[in-house]
Amino acid sequence: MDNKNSNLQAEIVRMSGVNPRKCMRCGKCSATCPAYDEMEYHPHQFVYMVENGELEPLMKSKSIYKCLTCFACVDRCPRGVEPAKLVEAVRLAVIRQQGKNHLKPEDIPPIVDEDLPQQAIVTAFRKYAK
Amino acid sequence: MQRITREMLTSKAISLLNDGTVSAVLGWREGEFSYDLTPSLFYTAEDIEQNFVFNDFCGANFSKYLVTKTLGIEGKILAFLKPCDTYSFNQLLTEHRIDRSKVYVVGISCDGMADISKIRAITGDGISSISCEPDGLKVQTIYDDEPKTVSYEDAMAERCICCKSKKHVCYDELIGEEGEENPDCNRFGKVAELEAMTPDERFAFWRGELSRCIRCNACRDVCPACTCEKCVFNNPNSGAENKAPATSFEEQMFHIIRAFHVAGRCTDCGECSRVCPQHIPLHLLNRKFIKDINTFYGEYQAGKEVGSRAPLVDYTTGDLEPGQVFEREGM
Amino acid sequence: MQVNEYKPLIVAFCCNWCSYAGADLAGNNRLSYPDNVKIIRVPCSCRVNPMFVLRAFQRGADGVILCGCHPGDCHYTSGNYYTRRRMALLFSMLDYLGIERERTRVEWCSAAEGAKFAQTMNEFTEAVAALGENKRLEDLRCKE
Amino acid sequence: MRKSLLTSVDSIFSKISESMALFLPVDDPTGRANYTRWEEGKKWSEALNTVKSPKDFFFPQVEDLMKFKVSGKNIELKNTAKIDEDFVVFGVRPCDVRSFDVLDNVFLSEPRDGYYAARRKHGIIVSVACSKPSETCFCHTFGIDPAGEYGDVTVWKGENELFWKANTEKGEKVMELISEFTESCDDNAADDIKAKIEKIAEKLPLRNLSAENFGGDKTDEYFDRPEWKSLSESCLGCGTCTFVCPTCQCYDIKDFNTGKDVIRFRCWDSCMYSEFTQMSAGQPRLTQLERFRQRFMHKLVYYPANYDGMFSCVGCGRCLKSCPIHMNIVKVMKTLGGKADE
Amino acid sequence: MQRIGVFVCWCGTNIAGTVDVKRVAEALKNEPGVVYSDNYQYMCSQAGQDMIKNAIHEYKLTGVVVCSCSPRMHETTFRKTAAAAGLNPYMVEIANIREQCSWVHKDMEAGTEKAIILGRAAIAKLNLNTPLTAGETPVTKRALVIGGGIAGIQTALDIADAGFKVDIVEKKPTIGGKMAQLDKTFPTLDCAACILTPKMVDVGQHENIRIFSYSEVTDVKGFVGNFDVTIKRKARFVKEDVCTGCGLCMEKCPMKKVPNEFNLGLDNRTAIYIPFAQAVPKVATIDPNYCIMKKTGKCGLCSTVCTVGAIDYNQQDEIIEEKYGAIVVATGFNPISMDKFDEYAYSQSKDVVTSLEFERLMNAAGPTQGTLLRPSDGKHPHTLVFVQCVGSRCEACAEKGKEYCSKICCMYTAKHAMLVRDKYPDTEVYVFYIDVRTPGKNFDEFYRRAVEEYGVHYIKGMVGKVAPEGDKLMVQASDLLDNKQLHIAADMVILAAAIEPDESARSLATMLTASMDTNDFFTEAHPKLRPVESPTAGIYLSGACQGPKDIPDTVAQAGAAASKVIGLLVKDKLTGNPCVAESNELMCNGCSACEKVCPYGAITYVDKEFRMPDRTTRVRRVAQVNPAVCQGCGACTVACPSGAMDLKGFATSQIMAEVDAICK
Repeated sequence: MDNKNSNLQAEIVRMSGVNPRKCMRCGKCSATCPAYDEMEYHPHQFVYMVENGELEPLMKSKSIYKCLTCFACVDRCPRGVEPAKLVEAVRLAVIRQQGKNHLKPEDIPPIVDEDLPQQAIVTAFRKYAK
Repeated sequence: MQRITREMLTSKAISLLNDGTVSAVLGWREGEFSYDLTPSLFYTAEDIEQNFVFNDFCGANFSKYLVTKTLGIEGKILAFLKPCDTYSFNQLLTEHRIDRSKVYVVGISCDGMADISKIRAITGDGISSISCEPDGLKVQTIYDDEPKTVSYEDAMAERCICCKSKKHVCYDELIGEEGEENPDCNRFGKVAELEAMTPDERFAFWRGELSRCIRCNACRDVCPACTCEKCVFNNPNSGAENKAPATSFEEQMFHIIRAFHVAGRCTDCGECSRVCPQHIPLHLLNRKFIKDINTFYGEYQAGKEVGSRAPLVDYTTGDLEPGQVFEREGM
Repeated sequence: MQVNEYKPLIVAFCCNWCSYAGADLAGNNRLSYPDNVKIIRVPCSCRVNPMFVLRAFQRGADGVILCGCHPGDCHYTSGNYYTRRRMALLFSMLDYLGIERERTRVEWCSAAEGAKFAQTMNEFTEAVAALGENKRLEDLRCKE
Repeated sequence: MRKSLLTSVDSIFSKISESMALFLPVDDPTGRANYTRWEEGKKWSEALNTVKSPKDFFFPQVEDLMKFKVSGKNIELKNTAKIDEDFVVFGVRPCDVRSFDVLDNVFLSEPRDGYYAARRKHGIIVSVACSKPSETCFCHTFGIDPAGEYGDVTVWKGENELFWKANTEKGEKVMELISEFTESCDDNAADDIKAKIEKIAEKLPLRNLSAENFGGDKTDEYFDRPEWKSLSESCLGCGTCTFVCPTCQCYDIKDFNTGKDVIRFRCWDSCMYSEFTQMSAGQPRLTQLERFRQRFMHKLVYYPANYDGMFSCVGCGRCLKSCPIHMNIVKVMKTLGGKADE
Repeated sequence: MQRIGVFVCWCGTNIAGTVDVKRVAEALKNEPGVVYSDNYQYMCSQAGQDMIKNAIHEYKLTGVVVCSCSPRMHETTFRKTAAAAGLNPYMVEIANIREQCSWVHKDMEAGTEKAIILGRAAIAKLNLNTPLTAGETPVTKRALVIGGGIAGIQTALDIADAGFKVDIVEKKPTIGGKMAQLDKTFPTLDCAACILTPKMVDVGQHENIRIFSYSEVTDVKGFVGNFDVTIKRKARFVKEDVCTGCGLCMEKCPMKKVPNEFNLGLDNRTAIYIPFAQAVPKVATIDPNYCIMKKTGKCGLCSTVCTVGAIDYNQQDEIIEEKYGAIVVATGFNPISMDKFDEYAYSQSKDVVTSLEFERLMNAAGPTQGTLLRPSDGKHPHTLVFVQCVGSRCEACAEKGKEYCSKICCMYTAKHAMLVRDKYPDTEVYVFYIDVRTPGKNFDEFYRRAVEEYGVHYIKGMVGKVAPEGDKLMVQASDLLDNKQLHIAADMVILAAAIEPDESARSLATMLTASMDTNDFFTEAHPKLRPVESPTAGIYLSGACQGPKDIPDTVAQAGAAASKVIGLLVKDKLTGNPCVAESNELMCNGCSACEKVCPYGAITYVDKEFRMPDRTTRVRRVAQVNPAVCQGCGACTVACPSGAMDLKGFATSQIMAEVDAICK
């Protein structure tokens, strides 16, 4: 694993507060995931890939945006690994890589369309703010 | 000034004596000057009416007296306990040193006690009388014609300034308002200050303090945690006996071992520092242990609950290692 | 060999079941450590009273080390857990009084860790030697 | 009588220290005064009294008597006490000077205590009159004058001057030593100061405390008095009063084995301790009441019986200030003595 | 003053190579108390030992210091030597000048100096030694087994066969435990009842065994060899010695709607009942919570039909007190509650069952007489899904499951799957697993047979959700190897529930002062070397109360525990370790600090009257050490602030004397 990758991996682990090494590969996260069929990589694979530093394919994959953050996997995981938090951290890592660290107030109006739920806006703030 | 008045206590004491609830009252007896009260047992209403005093100099912790005074007496003793005293009382119950059924505890609220040496530092020597007035202590000296006023704030004992709790953890009856615990009392401020010094500075500080020790044992004999039937320092067979501070080592030894023996049991009542004729800040040793226990093993207040397991007779498998003590302080 | 080389006196309290046996193993394997390390056998590290530690310093020791079974391996199941708390607090107090923290140590050493025992003693002796003579917890009556 | 400027006091101290050790009360950082060896920079304390009394100079809290070494069947003895140099104790109050008389009676009568005697021989006492007595003072009760002449040299402290008077040959020697800083003055020069002191002393709250109801013949009268119970009941049994007391003279002799040899030393002991004079059969005074009574009976009855009616209290008031529970000789005297006439 | 003899060993060149032994012997001659000092090539040899013996006689020695190898090596040897010469064996001290001196130092000068100091320390200690005698306590030759499952049964039988009396206390009306509820046993598939019930009969008929069924231990006092145990025999309202177990009362009992706990509530029983046909003792018990007579006072049918007059509605709980020399804990396990596993729909659907319930459903003596029928509609199920590790290895959810592996589930699930496929070849059986763990004789072969011969579908992955839909259970699961999500319409789902210690274990441990781990399993005295003993002397562990176990392991441990008990009971007296703590009652404050740190419960408190120094008498609470229980760790000596606790053989004064001698 190269240095940059291992830094990124550490960063994701730190952001998520998740220790992927606790995973015992039972697959209950995937078994319980409602968005499973939409995904190329599945929750148990997210954990595995982060643990092994296979971050690039994961970050490029659309799978991470299929996660609904319903936290079913977090609730069911017998080891307390919390895959959904890991997914969120990977998404954040992508955003940061794109340099979109901060959301300026003037950026908001165009992205807020009428149908967008309040919650999504708040989530966006959470994602973009450091 | 205390919101509790003498009359509140005497009327309570007399009624409990008269109805037979208690057979003696542990209170404060009048002295020569206003500040030199002596803890004393009162057996009759007349004695209470004539000699019972309550004012801002009632700092003595009564709990230790109950260890011995409950033994030779029929019936109960009425003890007026300030919030800090109730912690010591509970701790002694935990250690089976007092028979609870022999004590009738009247909790009294406390507004902080005065320290005569702080007053003396302001007014000078020759204090012939002090009266507790609403706007402060009126101190009359033989050198001045008019009394000097010392504010309660200026007169307050150090231990009361950073009072850990105004809440009674034990009582049969309460006089005055029940207070709260005060987690923001900053009682570890001075300890932290010492910790921040270099070892050389700390050594110099403690050498200066401990070298004044005259080994009068007042700190030990007043301490409610020191109720040993036979103290190791008095026991020629203990290997630790020492009667006098023959060398600087023995000064250190006495105070380290004493602090260690009360570690986890000391309620931080501050009596040791109050009675030290040389004003050595002995409570800073006890507080160091309390602070360490809180940081290493989780918050623990001795005496808060009867029967609680003191940290030194307890453990968890994940306790920190002695070597990590200094790592975690980042030193 | 230097003639006037300063040799600190180290007192090591070793529990009978692990560390004392570990020291024996160091001997079996001829793993050397300084001869100024003197071992006192105790049944368990929890037998070591803080008074013993202070006594050693009073009598002229320059460093005191306690060795016991690894946490969880105590022959008496829980003895070393108490040792751990007692000594953590005692050492912190000594440090608070300005006494060099390097003079005291607790080390867990199993009966199989002869090499660790020797290494620990070497390191500890070195650390204490660097500090020089114990001046802050000495009793002048006990010195020549 | 000679006088010196108050401002030259440090030069005087410096001068004395050139030829002998000089001790005087110095404040510690907490504002408490204790006797300290003078050196450049040490300031003479304004305090009325030191926490520990100056009896330490003649009867130290800890004193090595000798060393011995046992090898095989041989015992080798070494005398460790080395008391052969003069020293000056400056700033001793009249009450404390009187305390040396109390101690002298005990240590200098046969069998004479050589260690004490040697220290007394070499010690030069410079007393200083009490310009600011405290409410706890009651030296008058024992016939002591806070402005009187005590010790080898007496000093009266004025606004800007010190007045010196040598009382003994030893005192003359000291005065000679510092003559360059003093000048001769009228023998009445300090009278103003004395008068001022007397005026204050008259206002002292304990001025009228009398010891006349006590004395060597009163054992039967006081020994079984019921008041001892209430007086002693809150006594903690600590030794504070005895250790700050200038006249308490009890001690214990102990051995300390250093591993190389054995040091035989004596140290202060206190009759308030439950282990005091412990013998194989136990201790003679079993309860705190008995121990408490012993201390005060000794001061007010037994000692006078042994030494021509002299009390072994000098009214310095230290115990009044330092007792953790504020029980003291004044309360004892008032409680017992007041009723003696009834 | 002691008269000490010092013996410096050369150990050939082992010591003499780096230590000038003659100089050591010479130097130690002048130490206090030493009257004789010599050296010899091999102190442990016969000649060396004779030298010691002769010196003891000739110089009237009161103590011996041997400067030699580690005390771990020859302390016992030299103690025996001293004892042979009439000296108390504990008047021997060893200075370790080989392992801790000559072997680790190269310089002769330094080695010799150190050897002298170590010798000096041993002499200093010995000067304060006192002769120690190990205390002796008699042994009550009767054992108590708590729990009447296979562990308790086997332990009791083994002890009883050795000729000792044994009592079994079982809280249920019959012994048999969990094994009695099982159908077949892995990996041989022999029927559980066929191998268990003969043992139960043996127990019932054994002349050395008494069974206290429907009973509980309520108090334990005493210590190894001398336990005083209080047992509560709950009222069963049937005279145990009269009832013949004919079962007529059960036929006539009008209250027939009591959930049958033996069948885990899958069917009903009567209010008066015998749990199962082979129960031992085969005696009826009235369930007072359901008995109409007990509740309303009107019925009494059973009493009327009972031909021997065994019914006694007024029976009271009986408290009996008995003495035992040893106690074996065999309290076993229970499956954990499935209430918190909502995702598996256990509480929503009757067709989601635990493995133990499944055992009953497959058992010929069970509610369905061995025909596999769905509990909901009694129909034959076609698709069965087994879920493994339900609540096991569950670190994140302490309130739901257990952190540990329950050990037995992999094997019984394979058994279940195999039996279903064997009996009903038309079924599809899926097993979802995380890992299949089969360490054990013939275990992996057994599991492979389930896959290979019986065609059980083993799928690596977990079930995420079970949702009842119509009469089907929709199982959503992941197949990790194929990387796909599966949706199976199952007829039954069987959950391999984690197992936990019986709920009675914690209070029992407190009574026994036996330690437990955080999961409430009893802790063994040493995890490797003393696996069937509790740290508390005289308490032994058998079966799953110590950790998850299958039947072979349980029986093996039961036998091991029995042999330990027998080893104890054959002794007439127990000789203790004389190096035990001792409380100086005059100095004890009664504060309980020592009691709290004692890992063996060796310290108790008594109120005792004392004559105080002031000649008054006072009742004081003081600590007392039971020398038969104390193991001599010394934790109490430091916990005690007044120094009232001391340790014989390692007294405070002795250790300080060593410190002094070393630092001289």
